[in-house]
Amino acid sequence: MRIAYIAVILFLVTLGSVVFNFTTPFHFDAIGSNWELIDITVYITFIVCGVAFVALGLLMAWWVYKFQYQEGKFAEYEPENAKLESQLTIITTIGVVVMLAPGLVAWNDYINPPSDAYELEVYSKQWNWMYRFPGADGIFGAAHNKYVDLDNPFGMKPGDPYGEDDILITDKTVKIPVDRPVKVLLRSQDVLHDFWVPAIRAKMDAVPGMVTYFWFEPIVERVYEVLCAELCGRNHFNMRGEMHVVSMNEYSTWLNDQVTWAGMQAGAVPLSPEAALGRDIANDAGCFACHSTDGTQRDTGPTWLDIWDGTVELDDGTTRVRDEAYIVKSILDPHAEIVLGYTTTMTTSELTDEELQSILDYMKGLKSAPAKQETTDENESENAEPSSEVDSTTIPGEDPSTN
Amino acid sequence: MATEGQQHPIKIYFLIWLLLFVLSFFSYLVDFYHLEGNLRWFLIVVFMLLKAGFIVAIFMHMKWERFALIFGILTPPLALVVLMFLMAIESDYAWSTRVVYMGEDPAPKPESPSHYKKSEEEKGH
Amino acid sequence: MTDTTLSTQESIFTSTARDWSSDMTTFKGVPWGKAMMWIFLLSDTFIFTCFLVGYMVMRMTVTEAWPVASEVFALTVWGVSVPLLLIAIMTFILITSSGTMAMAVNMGYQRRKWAVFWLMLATALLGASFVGMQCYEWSKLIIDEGIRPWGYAPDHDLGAPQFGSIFFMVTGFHGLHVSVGVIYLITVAIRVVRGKYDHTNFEIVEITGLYWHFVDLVWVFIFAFFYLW
Amino acid sequence: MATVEVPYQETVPLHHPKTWIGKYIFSQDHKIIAVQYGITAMAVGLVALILSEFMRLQIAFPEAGFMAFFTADHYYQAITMHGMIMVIYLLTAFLLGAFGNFCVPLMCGARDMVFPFVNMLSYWVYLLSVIILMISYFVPGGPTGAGWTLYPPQTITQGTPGVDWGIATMLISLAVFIVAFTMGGLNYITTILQARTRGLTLMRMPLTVWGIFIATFLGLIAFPALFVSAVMMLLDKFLKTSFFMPAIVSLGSKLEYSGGQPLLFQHLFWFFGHPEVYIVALPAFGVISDLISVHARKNIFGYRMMVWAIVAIGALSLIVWAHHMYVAGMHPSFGFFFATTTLIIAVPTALKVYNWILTLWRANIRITVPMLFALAFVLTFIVGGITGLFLGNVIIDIPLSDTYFVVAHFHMVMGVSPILAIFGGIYHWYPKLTGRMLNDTIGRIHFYFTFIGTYAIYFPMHYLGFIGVPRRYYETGISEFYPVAAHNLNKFITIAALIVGVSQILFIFNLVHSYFKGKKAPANPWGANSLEWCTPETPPRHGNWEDRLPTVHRWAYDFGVPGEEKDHIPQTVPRRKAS
Repeated sequence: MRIAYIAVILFLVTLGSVVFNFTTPFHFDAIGSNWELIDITVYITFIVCGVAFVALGLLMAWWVYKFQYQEGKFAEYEPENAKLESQLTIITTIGVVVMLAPGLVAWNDYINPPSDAYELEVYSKQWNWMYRFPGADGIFGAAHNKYVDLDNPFGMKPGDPYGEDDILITDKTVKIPVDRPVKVLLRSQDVLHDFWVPAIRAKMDAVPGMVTYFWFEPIVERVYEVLCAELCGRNHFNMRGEMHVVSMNEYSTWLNDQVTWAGMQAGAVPLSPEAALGRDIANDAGCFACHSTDGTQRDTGPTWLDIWDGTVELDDGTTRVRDEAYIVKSILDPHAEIVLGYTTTMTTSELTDEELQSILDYMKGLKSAPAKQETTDENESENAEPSSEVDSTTIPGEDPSTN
Repeated sequence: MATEGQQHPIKIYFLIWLLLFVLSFFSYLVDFYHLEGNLRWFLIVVFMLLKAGFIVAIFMHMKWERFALIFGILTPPLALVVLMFLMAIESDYAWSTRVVYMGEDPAPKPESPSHYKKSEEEKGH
Repeated sequence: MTDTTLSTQESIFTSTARDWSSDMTTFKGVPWGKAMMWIFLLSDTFIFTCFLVGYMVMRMTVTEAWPVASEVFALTVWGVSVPLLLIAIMTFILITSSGTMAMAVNMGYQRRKWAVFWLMLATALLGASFVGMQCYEWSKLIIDEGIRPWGYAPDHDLGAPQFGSIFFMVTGFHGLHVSVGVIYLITVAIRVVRGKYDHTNFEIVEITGLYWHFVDLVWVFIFAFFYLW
Repeated sequence: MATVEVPYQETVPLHHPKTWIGKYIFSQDHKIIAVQYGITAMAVGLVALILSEFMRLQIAFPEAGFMAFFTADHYYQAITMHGMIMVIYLLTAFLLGAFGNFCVPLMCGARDMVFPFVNMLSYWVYLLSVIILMISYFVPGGPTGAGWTLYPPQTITQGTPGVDWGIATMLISLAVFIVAFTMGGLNYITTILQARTRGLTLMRMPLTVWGIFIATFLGLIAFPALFVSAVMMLLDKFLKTSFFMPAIVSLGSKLEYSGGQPLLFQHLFWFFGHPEVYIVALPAFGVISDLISVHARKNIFGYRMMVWAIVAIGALSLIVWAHHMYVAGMHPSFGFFFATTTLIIAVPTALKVYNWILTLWRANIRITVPMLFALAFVLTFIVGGITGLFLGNVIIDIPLSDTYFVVAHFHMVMGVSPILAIFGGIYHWYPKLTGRMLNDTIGRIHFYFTFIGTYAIYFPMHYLGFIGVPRRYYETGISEFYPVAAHNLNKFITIAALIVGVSQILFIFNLVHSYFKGKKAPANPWGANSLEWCTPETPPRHGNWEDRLPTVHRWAYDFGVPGEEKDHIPQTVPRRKAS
């Protein structure tokens, strides 16, 4: 009898898959939130499915080996076997119920945030994250994309009393307290995004034109990387953020330093006409999708703050003085010289000389410390007036006196 | 292939023809008399379904087809009923998030068409 | 060989089970073209229903006001604004054309070719006049009312921009069906009198009729949802 | 009123074409149209294969000099085109266009499709849609890079490659494809329902025809949703309507949209998209059922159960669509409904797998090349189906969606499995189609490279999803979720993908070489029962049968019937009189 190589291969593939499963280092990393129920459901599914996989794979290999062709032999003639088929149906149904039941229980938890959860809004745009806390009153002011402009990055509805004390964070980093359930509300300025921290397990898309949500309770103090999990354009892979799960004290201190919407409005200083024009042109050209102007480090492109000074290290190892010639060249031919640590997805800009000059005027004005008066609205903490609202900010929805 | 065709007394076509006119006229009257609310929607849907039913059953001869065909044609659209039902639920949900979080007006007043305004102005003169 | 005696005593369940479990044909006595047209119409039903579901979602999600249909579609006759007059006329025309089509089918099975020809031609003419009136309605909406596919002309804002979008899209798609139907009707009518179908039982007239009645059927829904709702 | 039914095709003469062009180019013969569909689909599939190799190289060697030309735009355009080509223009077109055209009339004992002219038109319109799709690469801005799901608003806003023209060619090509599919699909369905031969009841049809039947039916009622969403998106793009577009600030500029609902597109897309999965899977199920039964020399186990499973899967597939949207932000309660319907669909699917394996029990298995592909299909389908149970269960989908787990899952269940079925089908029917056998040795080498290679690509890839490597990342960098070990695994996967890609040359060589130099094939080389092996000539000529259409007396799976001389009894052999 010829050896049926395929039987051996099927056997080895089945066995190899099991071995790989147990030896691979690639499994869920340590959970950082309350969603053990997800891990448990995955575990149950692994067991049910794993048993089925091994049983079916080995059975197939064995039977292919055992019932090989022999001239003149007839196969067993058995068109159907109602009893066996109904037994298999029942067994499969039981397996499905075992997997589905915990899943549905967990889903019921997932869509019903606990009543003591505080709210955090994640506002996403191409290609970075911004955050908003409801402030002292614990209620978000209404916000809509139609109100968004350079001085109102969150699109806060003008005149909404609930919005004045909302805390706006334009930095990519957010801090949240450990062991407190948080209901994350998601809004998007442009396209679909998805706020995702692998160790938290939970995620949800941000959809423009509506508000979506999910909730979790972080249980480990640690810095997490935030990813965008829904394709959102050519810089999707660079859309990262940071989520720091910290102690309650650290969180309160940090939050007190953040600017409120009222503070942001008060702190906005008008630019010179040339610089303002340059800012509008740069905005229309989409520059701010990748470059910050307040010193925030983004993976998509270098910040424009203090770009007019000093030197820069390029990815070919050389060092370059950042003079006007360098910046003009970088705008007109972005692929020529690339700053170390970045991949360029920048498209070649078609700007007139006047437009280019306006942008350069604007960039020249972006200086950090001495030129504080000229920094834009996107600069948060320095311009924040330490109003009483900010001082009284604690965990939203919680009485400050209990803290 | 053996085909007997669909031969039926002409009388029934005239009857249905007439009925369609009458039902269309009724649904027009619903609008003409400005019936509002549930009664309006109920009447519109009833007249619509009656008309659709007559067209399919008599004009398209489905009444006289064998049930094998009727069954084959009328069951798949049930999937559309599921789609429609779920989309209605979800649209309401999306609308509510717009009202709650985005500060949209839950009950905006529709504006009158411009020509309507013009004719009113003319009356005023 | 299967004997397809059709017994009248059979319940519809028995007969259906027999039909589906028989050999050669499942739809007994149904010509290929008719079966194909029915299945095509089923597919087309899904297209139109998806459009209508889109309309429902738009209407339920937008927060801007939805214009009042009976005012937008009113026709001013001798200085009096009559709501939905044009639409009423269009509806009556389409129903009339359905009636003439049904007659044509009947004449077809009686093999009266010239009667079929004239009735189908009448149907096609009624269909063409329907399309003509729809063009008039569109031009009125675009020129007089300032409604655009993307919203409204300046100073004509009536609320939700989707009103015009979905209206033009769905009625346009329906109008396309009517136009195709008119061409189809005329082609078949000419081929009938030329004797192309003499060897058949004139099922082609019924098949054409199925398509035409379906177009009428869609209009019933459009009439209810777009103009009355 | 007793009438004796006669197959209609027997009563009308068939017009044979006189010219070479009429016979082979603008042919109305279903077998030629099948070949045309097959060659076009394979050609466009090669484009998709090359794109996938570029993507794999980029993922594994992002720093390498030879990948420097491959920008993020190229990457996103490649994922979009690869996905769309594979799902629509290769798998759907091949399984329904090629196998559907070839198998349906032959297995139903018909002379041809009911409307051969419409059938021919279907192919040429399909070719047009492929050409429009390929034009994407030559328009300014290149093809769209929105991902094959084409989710708005991203699809038609700046910030996505190919937003100017690529998206238009893509959507128009899809609409044209749907027209082509409708013309073909109406033909398949009408042929199966109304043009079967004497004695061929639905419950005697081979499972291949059942799979094609239900899949085509699903296509006819699912593609309309895609058509509608494509039309609406084209209007959004070019007429600035706001169906899917709410108020948006795109890269700093306010767009003139307001009030649209992006989720509507997702629902319409998946209302098409989930049945589409079964449009691809059901014909593959059917082909595999036939291959296993024929080459195991044993009747398919539980034929009736198999048929009802296909019907049940088809019906259920219309109400499970939103399991692709668990994290899309839809109405939260939908999770309960769709998770339940999705896991219910697992029951008939699992039964099919059991029945394939139970068919092997006490069989008389010939390890031929088609059988190798069939066995491999069952294993890859088990893996793909089981991972589907993970993703279908709403809460498990939350951490796993948009990761490499999803990529691995759908490639296993919808990429590898149907393609193995296609290969198996080609090795099985090639002798009937051309009259020559494919080379057995090359076939076996091709099989082992393809099966083991693809398994090595996609099985480990699931585990990248567990650690959180997101899909559709042009470059990951060294990150918390992306350790060095994962990077090495990616390199391994890429090398496996390259080997699999290159080994397909063997297959193409085999097809071409055997057409001219292959061994002459007997009329029924595998000893199969279904009607296509009973044609009077091999390859069957135009019209397939002699003056009289064949008469069917039994199902297609009479293998190893006790007390018979041969181990298979073709469907045309009369039953013995009951004693």
